[in-house]
Amino acid sequence: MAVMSYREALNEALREEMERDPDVFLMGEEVAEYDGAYKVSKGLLEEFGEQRVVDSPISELGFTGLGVGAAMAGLRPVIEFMTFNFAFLAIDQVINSAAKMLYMSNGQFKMPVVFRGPTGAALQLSAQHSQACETYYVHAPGCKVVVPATPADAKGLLKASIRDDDPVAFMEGELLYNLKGEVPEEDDFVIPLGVADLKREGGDVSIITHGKMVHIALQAAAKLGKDGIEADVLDLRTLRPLDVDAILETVRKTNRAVYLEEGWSYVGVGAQIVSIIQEEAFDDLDAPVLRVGQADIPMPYAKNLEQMAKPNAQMVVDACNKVLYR
Amino acid sequence: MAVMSYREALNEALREEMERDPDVFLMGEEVAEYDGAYKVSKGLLEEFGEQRVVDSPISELGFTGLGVGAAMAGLRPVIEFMTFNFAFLAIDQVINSAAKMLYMSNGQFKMPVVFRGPTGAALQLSAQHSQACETYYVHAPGCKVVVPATPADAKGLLKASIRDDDPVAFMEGELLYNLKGEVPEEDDFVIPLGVADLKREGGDVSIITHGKMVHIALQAAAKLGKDGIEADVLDLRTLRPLDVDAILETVRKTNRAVYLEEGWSYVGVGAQIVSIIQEEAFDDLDAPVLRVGQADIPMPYAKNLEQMAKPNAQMVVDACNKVLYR
Amino acid sequence: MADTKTKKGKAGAVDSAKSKGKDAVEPGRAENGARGAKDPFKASGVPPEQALDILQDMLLYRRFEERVEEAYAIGKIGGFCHIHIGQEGVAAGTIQPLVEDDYVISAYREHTQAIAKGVEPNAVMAELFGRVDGASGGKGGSMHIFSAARRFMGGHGIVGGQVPLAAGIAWKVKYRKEPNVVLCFMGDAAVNQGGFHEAMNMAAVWELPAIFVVENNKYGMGTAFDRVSTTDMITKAAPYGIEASTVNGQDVLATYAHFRDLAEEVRNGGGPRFVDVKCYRFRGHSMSDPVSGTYRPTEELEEMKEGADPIAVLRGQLMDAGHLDKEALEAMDVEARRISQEAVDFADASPQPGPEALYAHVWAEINENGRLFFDGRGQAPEGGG
Amino acid sequence: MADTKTKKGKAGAVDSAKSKGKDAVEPGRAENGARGAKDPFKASGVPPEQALDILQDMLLYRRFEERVEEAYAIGKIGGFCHIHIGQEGVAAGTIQPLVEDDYVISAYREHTQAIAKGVEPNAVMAELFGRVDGASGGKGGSMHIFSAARRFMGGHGIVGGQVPLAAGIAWKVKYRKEPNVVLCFMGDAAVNQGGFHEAMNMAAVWELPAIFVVENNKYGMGTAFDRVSTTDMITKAAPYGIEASTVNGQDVLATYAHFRDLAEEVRNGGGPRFVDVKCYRFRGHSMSDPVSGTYRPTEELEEMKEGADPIAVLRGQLMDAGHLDKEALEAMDVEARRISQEAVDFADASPQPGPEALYAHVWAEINENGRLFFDGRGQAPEGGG
Ligand SMILES: Cc1ncc(C[n+]2csc(CCOP(=O)(O)OP(=O)(O)O)c2C)c(N)n1
Ligand SMILES: Cc1ncc(C[n+]2csc(CCOP(=O)(O)OP(=O)(O)O)c2C)c(N)n1
Ligand SMILES: [Mg+2]
Ligand SMILES: [Mg+2]
Repeated sequence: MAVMSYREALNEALREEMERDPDVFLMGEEVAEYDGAYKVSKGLLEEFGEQRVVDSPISELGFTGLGVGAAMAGLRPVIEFMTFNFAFLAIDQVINSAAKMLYMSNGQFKMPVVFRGPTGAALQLSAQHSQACETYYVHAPGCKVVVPATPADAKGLLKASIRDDDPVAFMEGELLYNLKGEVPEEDDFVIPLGVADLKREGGDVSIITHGKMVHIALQAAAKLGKDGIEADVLDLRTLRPLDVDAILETVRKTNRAVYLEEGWSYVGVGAQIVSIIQEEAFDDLDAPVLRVGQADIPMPYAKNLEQMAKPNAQMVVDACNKVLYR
Repeated sequence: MAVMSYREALNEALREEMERDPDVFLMGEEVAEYDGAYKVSKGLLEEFGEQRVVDSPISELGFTGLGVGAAMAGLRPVIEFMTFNFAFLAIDQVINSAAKMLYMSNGQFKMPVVFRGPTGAALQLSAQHSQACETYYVHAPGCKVVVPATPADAKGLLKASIRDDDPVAFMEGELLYNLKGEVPEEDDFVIPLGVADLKREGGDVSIITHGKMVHIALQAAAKLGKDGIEADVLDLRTLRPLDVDAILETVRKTNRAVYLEEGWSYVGVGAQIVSIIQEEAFDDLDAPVLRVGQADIPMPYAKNLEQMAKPNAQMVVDACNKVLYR
Repeated sequence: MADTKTKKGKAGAVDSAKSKGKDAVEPGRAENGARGAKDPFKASGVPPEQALDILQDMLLYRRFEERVEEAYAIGKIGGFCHIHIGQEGVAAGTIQPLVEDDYVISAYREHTQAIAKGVEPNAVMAELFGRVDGASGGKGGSMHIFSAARRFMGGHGIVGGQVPLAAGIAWKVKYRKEPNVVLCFMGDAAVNQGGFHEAMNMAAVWELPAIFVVENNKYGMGTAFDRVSTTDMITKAAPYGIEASTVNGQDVLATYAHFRDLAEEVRNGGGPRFVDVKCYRFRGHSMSDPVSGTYRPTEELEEMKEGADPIAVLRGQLMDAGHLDKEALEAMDVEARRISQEAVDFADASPQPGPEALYAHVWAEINENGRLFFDGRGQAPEGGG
Repeated sequence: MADTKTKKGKAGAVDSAKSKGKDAVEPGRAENGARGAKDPFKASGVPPEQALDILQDMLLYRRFEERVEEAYAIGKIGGFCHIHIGQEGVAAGTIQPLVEDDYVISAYREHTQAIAKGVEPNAVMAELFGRVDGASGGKGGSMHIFSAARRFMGGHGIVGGQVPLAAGIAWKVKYRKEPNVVLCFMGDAAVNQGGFHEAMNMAAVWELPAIFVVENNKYGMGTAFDRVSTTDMITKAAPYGIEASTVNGQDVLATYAHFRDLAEEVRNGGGPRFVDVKCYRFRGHSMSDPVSGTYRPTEELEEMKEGADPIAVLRGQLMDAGHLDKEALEAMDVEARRISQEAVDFADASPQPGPEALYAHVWAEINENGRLFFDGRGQAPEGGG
């Protein structure tokens, strides 16, 4: 095991896949000369040259569409959004072109393109720069969604996403880039899409979550542990495909669940997980499944307000206590 | 009561509000000289002139932003999307500008703008023209969502939406425009946002739905009725604000519910309604809440495939039978 | 115009429009068409034998679309359906100069373009009928005709949406150092889409081998171009320094010559091109749109049909020069009708897609793990979920 | 250039760039600046007394931003923070010619523009500190400064996003037949956004009273404009026939004169304008960005700071002509520092927003019926749900 940051893990994944397959190229704002706004692509320009590591104009709709066209024609583009907040400008090409192309063409045009970048809030970036965007990408069939929480997952899942023949929205966390963790040193470390990861084994209650919230969930579990409550923490890792078996397994064990998500709960990913649980494990539930997410407001700038708006470990603890009727 | 079509009802609402308030104007593709792609704005150019009924270029992002700017400055724009399928190009201005403006500015800039047009599938329009788009607009706080199913609701709710000081996504149904129904002839017929409507009173099972699916739900209820099962059909009418009381009331009465929606169920509106029900009426539920929606695929063109992909009354009947354990 | 040259002095090419409202090229005016030229075949460099082939093709496009209209009228075709009648010169004149491995991508008015690129009329008609033997297996319909084999890249329904895709396809051509060009069609209304501008800029910056072709039929649905633009079409390329030119699309020989030259330049690394092809549609925007009398005067339509029918123009050129007589023309038309009828028969005989098609090709990869389909109908093929 | 005129012969205005890579206007070159002019006050029509006021304002902008940097360094300000140092001439030269009821809208590098439009420095600083007395109550932060009272319409964070909004504000001015203009700032990178083009087209078609101002500091983050455009800035207006011009933003008198004339023209129904204001930022893109040495050479920066500091240019002009001496300058600087310090003190003293602010102003209308908030926290004010 090597210890490296989430950023380095992504960088390694890109480098390895670009070495393996000459059809893989990276395009986005500041990815080349600047090494990426968050330095994820550090050194890649030097290694692979400017045909494969490409600085784009600030034209999200345009370069997303370019990626889709290049994928139609047989390349494997990795399109970086500086953040997914800016990808609202490009979402037409993701939903209407990328996600529908294979179907409309009756299987003639595969769409092996990865759209990647950070989603969700960092620190005090205010309303237009702090939105968790998962809902917008999971809803439509045709697009896979990957949300890694750790360096190992970042590396293994990015490699899998680049190799996948479907479009993948690969959603990172701005606040995760510096996070360090162990990453297997295997020659070709790939984590298949669709496998959730039980990040902590408890048994009294299930905290199900994804992305950077995994770390909040672990904090909450630790808090609960001090109180004698042992929580399962299930990290979904990919939102499409979704590891429904793992969800049902933990719920059938604990009979109580809380979904933690970074963004808004209203028509959020959590709502879908709740629906699946109550539909497929109705009789196993001893309490309603609760959800914890961002306050249902645009993200405020002021430090104190931002803290109030974001979900935190205590809120998860409270929700767990509630489903435990404590 | 006057009998008129959904199209005429919308037209009347626009006309009355434009007469009432000189700040209201209508802008969109083909709304003026062409009377609207679906003739909703018929005659308005003649009556109100070209400053108030405005043909735009095919620039969805641009004219949506123009509407937002005009609303900031004090006008009350009604922006027509020829269909919401094309509004993916404009969604950045809806989510990042319109929905967040009041909050970012600490209440300084109200956003009395209505974005309206048809959502969902018509007949054989294929993948890029047949998407139900509700999820994309309800998720983010700051934007209200209205989904009228009948001529009366169309009129009363559009008038309320135009008068509302928040941005409203007003989502119509292409297949509803010709639907006739009774509309009260009151001088100023306004239906407040946030009030669901029990379109049929049953008592054995609750079919909850919105938009054009109301009519499928009524068909299903009629079928069930022949079988001795009496269904409540609750039409939400607005998805934000949401009439939670009405949802809980019908569920507490029947103890069984099915959500019917036109679009994809995965992270759809129904998932949210299910979550609310199981959270707030857990002990009242005798069965899991089931959802019926479009097949989880892009909409195919072929007539027979399209029929298979769309939700229908029989599917609702089957789901009701299932929650009734029949 | 700063970095924008117009093609001058080449056969068939004409001066760009100079200022608003004064188009130098009015489709159908004899003085601009090759018909007016002493010898249009010499002027265009298209020998009469080839011109006869082009006429045969255009006749097919016309007859094919007429059959489409008929089939639509009796409900065999559904949805939105946009007919190309009147604009056959554009399909023939721009696509036929290409080589087989060149790419074409278009919007939703693309039936005849697909045929021009080599897609079987049978497969196009079957697609419109929503049948398994359709180019897109019946799943795409009129607006989404695809053929990977013919490098016909669709058939796209969001106005302007195909333009960035074209840049991406051209990116691949350049990336792999292939000797091909990408022809991207769009309507005149598409230039008001931001995505068009973003794609043009990228094509210029990266010198992509793409030809952006505006099929300028003067109207976007019911909106005359002049009502949504204060300048001529040709100015739209100015911010990108992309060489822009104008050609009369109703004059197929001029159009052919122009695109033959352009394709050659682009293929040889000349970078992208922008072409304003003046043309005119003889039908309504789609099947539900009035042909004329509302947003465009009936006289305008009649004048164009009279003087600027691309088939009539070429037919006249061939007859004037003694390369075609009435009998030969009749034989060609019989052939066009035969192929069109065959396409209808083929489409009619082709079965509807079976239920197994419903969930096929949503995903290229059904991952071993996890669930991909969530409609609870239990029919979908699944991974380990 | 077809429909694009450039302003010639007017005080301070200069020829547009003629072709790629050869900018006629290089900020800081003496021959283009009014400093080189015999009498810059006469040439610009700005009397020395007014020039002194402008200098005072620019000094304030400079000192204010320096205090912002300090506060950021010690964590009093968070998030993304984009400093305007080096570009003060643009804020002063473009906004001060406006009248009170004119509108200004901008992107995220807008602190000094807000001040120029009349927003209290105290309110701007308090906003950056995230305090209740901030222009946006602490909810917006550096990128979202708003003032309805001053008609400063933000403060927007999506590159190019404010441009269509400007068209909408201008729409309202025209709709209500008001005698006002809308000044819309954007960076040089924003012209590659499709929304810019869509808005420019609409402004042209509807002759909206908007001035689109590119603060052309040559870089969008780390990307030099030349790397993402093959043409000069001024060509970007060509497709819309919008009158375009270029001015040296480091020369505030020239800029002032230029915008005074433009605002007058637009106010009198002249339709929209597009202005390429050449300028240069003396800091990194944002607080986390290196100032130089990576994407731009340190010599370039030093040369600009040396020869094209807008404050130094005006100071020199005033001193050369004997309207300013060292002592008076010192007094002005003391004043600028005083106001800036006061702003910091004010911001420091202002309380953080209370918890009641959290759910305020999400909705303008809390409808009587139904639920609007869904976070299950139970703190939100509710309707009848
Ligand atoms: C983004 C988007 N907006 C609106 C539409 C509806 N629409 C389809 S075709 C069309 C007109 C396009 O005109 P033009 O580009 O000139 O092409 P033509 O139909 O003349 O070939 C419109 C408005 C759409 N399909 N996509
Ligand atoms: C749509 C969008 N894409 C990317 C970003 C990230 N970003 C913020 S500022 C910026 C550079 C903009 O440069 P320019 O327009 O020249 O303005 P300047 O910063 O030089 O004032 C980028 C890429 C963003 N905010 N919005
Ligand atoms: Mg057209
Ligand atoms: Mg810049």
